[in-house]
Amino acid sequence: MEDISLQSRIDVLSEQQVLIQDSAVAFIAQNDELKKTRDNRFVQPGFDQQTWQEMAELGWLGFLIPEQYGGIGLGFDDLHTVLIQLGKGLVPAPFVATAVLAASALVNGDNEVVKKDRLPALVAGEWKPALAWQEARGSMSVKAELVSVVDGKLSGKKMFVPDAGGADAFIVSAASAEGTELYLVNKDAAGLSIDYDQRVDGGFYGQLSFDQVAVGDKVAGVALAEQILAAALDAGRVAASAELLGVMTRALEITVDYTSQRVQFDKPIGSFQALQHKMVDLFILSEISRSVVLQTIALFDGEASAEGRAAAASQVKARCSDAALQITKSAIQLHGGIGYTDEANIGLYLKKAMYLASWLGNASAHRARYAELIL
Amino acid sequence: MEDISLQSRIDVLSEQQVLIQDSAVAFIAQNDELKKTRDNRFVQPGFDQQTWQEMAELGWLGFLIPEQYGGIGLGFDDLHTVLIQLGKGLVPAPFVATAVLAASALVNGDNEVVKKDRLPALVAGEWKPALAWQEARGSMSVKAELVSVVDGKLSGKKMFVPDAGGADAFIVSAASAEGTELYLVNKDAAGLSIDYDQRVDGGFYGQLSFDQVAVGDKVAGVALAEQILAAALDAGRVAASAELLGVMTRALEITVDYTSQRVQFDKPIGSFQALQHKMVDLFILSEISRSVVLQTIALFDGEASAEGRAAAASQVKARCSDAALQITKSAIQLHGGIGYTDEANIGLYLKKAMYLASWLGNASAHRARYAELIL
Amino acid sequence: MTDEQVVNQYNAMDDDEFRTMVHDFYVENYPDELRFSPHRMHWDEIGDWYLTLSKKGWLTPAWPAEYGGMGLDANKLLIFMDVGESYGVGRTPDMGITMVGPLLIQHGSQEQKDHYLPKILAGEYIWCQGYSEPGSGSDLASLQTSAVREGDHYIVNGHKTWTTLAMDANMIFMLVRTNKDGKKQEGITFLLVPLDTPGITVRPIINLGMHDEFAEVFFDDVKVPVTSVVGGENNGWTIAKALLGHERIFIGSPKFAILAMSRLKSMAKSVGLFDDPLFVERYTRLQLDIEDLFAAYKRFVEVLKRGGNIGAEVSMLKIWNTETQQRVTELMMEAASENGGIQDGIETGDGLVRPAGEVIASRPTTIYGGSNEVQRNILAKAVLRLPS
Amino acid sequence: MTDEQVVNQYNAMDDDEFRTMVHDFYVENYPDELRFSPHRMHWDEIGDWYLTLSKKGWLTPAWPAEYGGMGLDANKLLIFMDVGESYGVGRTPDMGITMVGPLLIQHGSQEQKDHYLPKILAGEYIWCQGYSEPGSGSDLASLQTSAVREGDHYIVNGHKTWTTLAMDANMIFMLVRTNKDGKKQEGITFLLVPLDTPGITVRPIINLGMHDEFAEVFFDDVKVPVTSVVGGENNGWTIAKALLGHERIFIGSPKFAILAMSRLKSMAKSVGLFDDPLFVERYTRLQLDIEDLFAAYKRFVEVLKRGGNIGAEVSMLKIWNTETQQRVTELMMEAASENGGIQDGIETGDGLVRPAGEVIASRPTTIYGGSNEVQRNILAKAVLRLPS
Repeated sequence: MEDISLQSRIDVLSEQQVLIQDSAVAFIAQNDELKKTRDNRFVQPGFDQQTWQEMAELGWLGFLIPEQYGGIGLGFDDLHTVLIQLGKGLVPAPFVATAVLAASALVNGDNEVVKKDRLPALVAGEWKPALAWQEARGSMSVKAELVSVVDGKLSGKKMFVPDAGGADAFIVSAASAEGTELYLVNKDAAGLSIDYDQRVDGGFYGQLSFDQVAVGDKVAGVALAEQILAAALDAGRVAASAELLGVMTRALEITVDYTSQRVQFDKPIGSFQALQHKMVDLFILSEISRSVVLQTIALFDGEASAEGRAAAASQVKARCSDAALQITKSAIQLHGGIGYTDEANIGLYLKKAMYLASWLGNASAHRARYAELIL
Repeated sequence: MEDISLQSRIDVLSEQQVLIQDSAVAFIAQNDELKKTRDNRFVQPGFDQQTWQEMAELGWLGFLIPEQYGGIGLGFDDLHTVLIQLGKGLVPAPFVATAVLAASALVNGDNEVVKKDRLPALVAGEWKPALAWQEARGSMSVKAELVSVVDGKLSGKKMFVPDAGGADAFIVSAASAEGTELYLVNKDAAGLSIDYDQRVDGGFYGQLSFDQVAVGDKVAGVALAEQILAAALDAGRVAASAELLGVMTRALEITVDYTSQRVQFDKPIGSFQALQHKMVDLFILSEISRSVVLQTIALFDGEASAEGRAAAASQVKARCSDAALQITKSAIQLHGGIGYTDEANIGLYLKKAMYLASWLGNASAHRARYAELIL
Repeated sequence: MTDEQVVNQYNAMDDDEFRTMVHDFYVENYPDELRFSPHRMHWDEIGDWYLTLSKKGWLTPAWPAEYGGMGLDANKLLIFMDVGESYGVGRTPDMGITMVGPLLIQHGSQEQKDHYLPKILAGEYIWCQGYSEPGSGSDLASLQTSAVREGDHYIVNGHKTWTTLAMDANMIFMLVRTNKDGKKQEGITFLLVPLDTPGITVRPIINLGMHDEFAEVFFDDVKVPVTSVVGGENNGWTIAKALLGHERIFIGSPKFAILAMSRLKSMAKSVGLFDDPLFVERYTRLQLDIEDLFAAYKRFVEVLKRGGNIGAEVSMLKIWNTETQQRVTELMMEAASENGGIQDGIETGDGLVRPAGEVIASRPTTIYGGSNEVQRNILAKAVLRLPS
Repeated sequence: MTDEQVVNQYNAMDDDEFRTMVHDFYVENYPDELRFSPHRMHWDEIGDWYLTLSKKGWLTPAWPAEYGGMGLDANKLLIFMDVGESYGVGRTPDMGITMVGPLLIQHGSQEQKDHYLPKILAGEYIWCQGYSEPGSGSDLASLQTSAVREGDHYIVNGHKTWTTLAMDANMIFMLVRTNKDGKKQEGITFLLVPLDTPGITVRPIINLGMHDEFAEVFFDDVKVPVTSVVGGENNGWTIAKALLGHERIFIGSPKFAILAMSRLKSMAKSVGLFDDPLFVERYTRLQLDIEDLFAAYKRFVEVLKRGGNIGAEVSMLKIWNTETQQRVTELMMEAASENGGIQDGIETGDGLVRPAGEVIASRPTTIYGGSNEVQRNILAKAVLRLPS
């Protein structure tokens, strides 16, 4: 499939970025017919353990983890090239959930013992934590309210924990008498039960119910917990945006390709001006999105304030969520009837976009948050 | 210019409607090159006295006035065919302001002496009243607050009185100790001064300042004044919508005509699919608008409640304001450079749409009002 | 009573009385669990209801009474449909009712009428439509499935697709190519074929909503008697276009948009969205898009009530209707936050609302029945008369 | 100091220091009453400022120092432009500066450089552009104005239009047809012509904003020496396309949208619109459209900073920029209620805002410089490589 993005025309990648991108391109080529994506749909845990191991071997799980904890300590600058490819390849793996969200929360915590003990296992792909923070649909609050911790016992519910079925442990935010704290809880802890919501892309969200569950290690106390959560979530939003960029880019490539081949009225339908202009508008959306992703990762790799990061994360998540939905929906339309079949791959891109766009705050929510932060 | 509306394809007009429409078509044919429209632009009073007399002779000024007061007492059913043509022809005349808004307020008043005395003069084109009700930009309130009447003297300001320069008298809403009342005030009354805002279409709004102005006849007391105003304004909104329908319909006709003739890249530009689809979307907007206008005039000629009328008036004004702006703006774009010259007539349609769309509540305001009434 | 008397009875009824009668029948007889089905139902789900309607004589409201229909006038027909939609009555495998029947009544031979119409009314023949092919979607006239005459039979070979509910049907009405020379529209023939004829294979297609609503139908040397032709050899395109007339007003009805809006309203009420001014604004905008469409729809219906014909201009309803429906589902998804990405729905006082499912289910409405792009081409040419 | 030293000085300056220097100069020298002019100003309004810049040596920030320019690098050039836009500095009749100068530096003969460049720098030659014709807008290459060789001269006949500020110019650079055979792009020549040459008539065109910003220019047997050709006979199309490169990034700068947004913000503050959640939502959406455009713009600017070339893909900036600007003005109009229909403006703490005027003034941005429809054709072909 031809790369129609402007990357090769106007961007300059570092040698290291090229190397990482090449390995990511080779990696998703294994899933070229999206066989892995299809095989893991609607089947717990919704992703591919073998793929996870391969990603660990490529070192990707340690991108955001400092070397002292077994990671490679690179920035979004390098990571985003992988995320884009994961989006393009619809790779079924809880990469953002584990290697970004959970990793970020752990790295920024102040429990050195936990970090020394657990992070190397995460990097090696042997241990998958997931962040359990959300307490209501549509909420972006990092203040724990509905899950409380009293005498070392957790009670309450967490929602929308992605790929919980494959997680080994959860990092749970809980309200103590002093405020929000973060604890590790093993998946098999007594009193913890999990219900699953099937996602449209074939994966699962977990709903965690805590009934007097004994907490494990403390990841962060009240002094840090909320700011750690906020930073992790914003990093996750940027990562999800980069993945969405990959989703929309490939969806557009597939569509340009298809309309260039598909003949109706004795001409390839991609030669009809109305369809061309439509695809141009989608292309512009994708490149606007790419520009914001590039700007945002630079900001996240730099010294911006927490508030600056929050605004930037909302900016990029709003744009990429909107653009990915618009592009994948239009891609179905441009495919015609075949686009509405499960056999055609293009529908899988729509569904991945629907999941990622609505996770961690959708476009409307992030525009509202941006307005609150900036206006 | 070919009629591309669906009227001849799917609607059935009564014999009377056909007669009235034919006379309106003949009437605006006199203004075919829009010479009258151009001659009256930016020159007080912004319209054409001779045209007004001709309209009076055709009986149009008495459409909404019962026979006992010299009118012909027909309904919107007949009137709207005239309004559409006035919009198509960009006829410079305060038809809606005088023959709908002011006429409606007077007819519904309870001062028989005023009605017997003044309405025949209005019908004859000899006397032009205008309704002075609005006290703030964007307001749709019929409760007078900023203009008060104390001991028979008016004080305060009214805004956005259309074509005030050509009016002979004003029907002014004023707050007495008991509530809102309606009074006649002659234009030359001592203490009344008028400032003018030039409208984009070349007409004028008046801003009326009352400094201890002695009131003339009372048109309605507190028992009736607000409901009379509300009814008059809603009738005015429907009438303005029908005029907007004429504006958008002709703008689209001109554009279809132009793009069918204009050759670029060796083909008429109207043959390019992207432009065709654009014009189809504009056409749909115009026919959706026409459908709502037809539905609304039937409702206004019937027995609907005041609240039902208000909702219907907001529905039609919201649609026609939006559609007229969208169509006339796109018409400029479809004309290319020539569309941005004052010489081309298409720009006059945009400007008329801008005036009518923003008068008596624009689309946003009416959607909000509709929501309040219906949800 | 004679058939005509029954007809007179329905059409003579007061509108409200008629509405109540229909509604009461639905309440008594339509299974609760099938109300507002999110997918097109199969025979094993909706077949009983088909037979219930058949028994009641309400299967074919638009057919003339002389052929066993209810013979409703346009006004009563609208009420009949409206009540069904409001109550959430599911669509039956109705191609025999809405398409084959009216077609045969107009173009069929006496033998064809005598044979097929009673079997449709009895629920004995269930039909599917064999028009589209993998290479012929928007450009339907380019279809390639061939029928070669051999004595009293045609030998049919080819591949149809997007055949709705073919797995539930036992009959197919189809377009085949009987002449490869000349204008492509002029070599097409309309055939009626039993699906159990040797050489026919049906393969279900799973759609984006993960339902097997469509199928492919393969024809491998299928022997079809020449008596199966409707309207004469090589006249199939004319016949198919005549059928379009029946479909047009159906496809222009705002019901899809209205249905989606009622789901959105249920969700909004239960989740408390009407307290959010931004939601209210978007909701109102869509509500007005639908109200205004309804005004346009009624204008077209007036034509039918007068006994007039509706032409290409009705495409405007399809475009507005389907695109509004999609916008409604998109607002539903956006307002549902994370639930916009999951299969399951939000429980409301008025049943489950599935935002993601609605977004997906609304996709094909802008594609089928002539994609909205093709509809715009038609309007540009036939109504605006723009140059080509 | 030598020219190069001055250049080194500017480019070596700290960004903030440079920004302050430029800003201070504007504050001291740019007339207050000309800030944020709603229309393109004529020479009698903005001419003095042109000469002030000329005297300061700041007229031609992008020209190399060896030709008398400021020789700013891409980064400093952006700051220079940004400061001007933020302060509301009006555009001068700058066609000589932005188009003719760079063109001559690249393609002109030594004699042409020696003759024209100093006169541009001195404000002696003011230029206008003679490209479009009544029959050649989007399809520029179809131009018909002819230049027929007679000895050492061409005899030029024809009719140019959309010639911005021709009434203020004394020179025109233009495209003429010198060969009617073969591909239409291949018979075009680029000429430099004094407007006082006998046979030239300028007729102002009143635009929708009621300003005489454009003009038509008529050529009636106008005698032009062959030395006026730039780049050789029949090479005009190549030359014009090279110029496009200079124009492209200019037209892609988000300045129009940013300027419109700042007017909207002033109005919103003064009228209290930020208390309305619906307004805030629309405002935020537009603000993000602009922020995101700015991110894209900077990505393109990086290319220039690296010394790279920008190709057809830059059309995306023009499309997004101009259509966003129009949406901003439309929100301005809608939020202004009745003021959306009057000429005059709303007084804000930050000057008059004219919603209706802004709506009208933003119309041509999607038309000129290649309409947005043409830009989309270009992107479809050159970037997406869709079939034709």
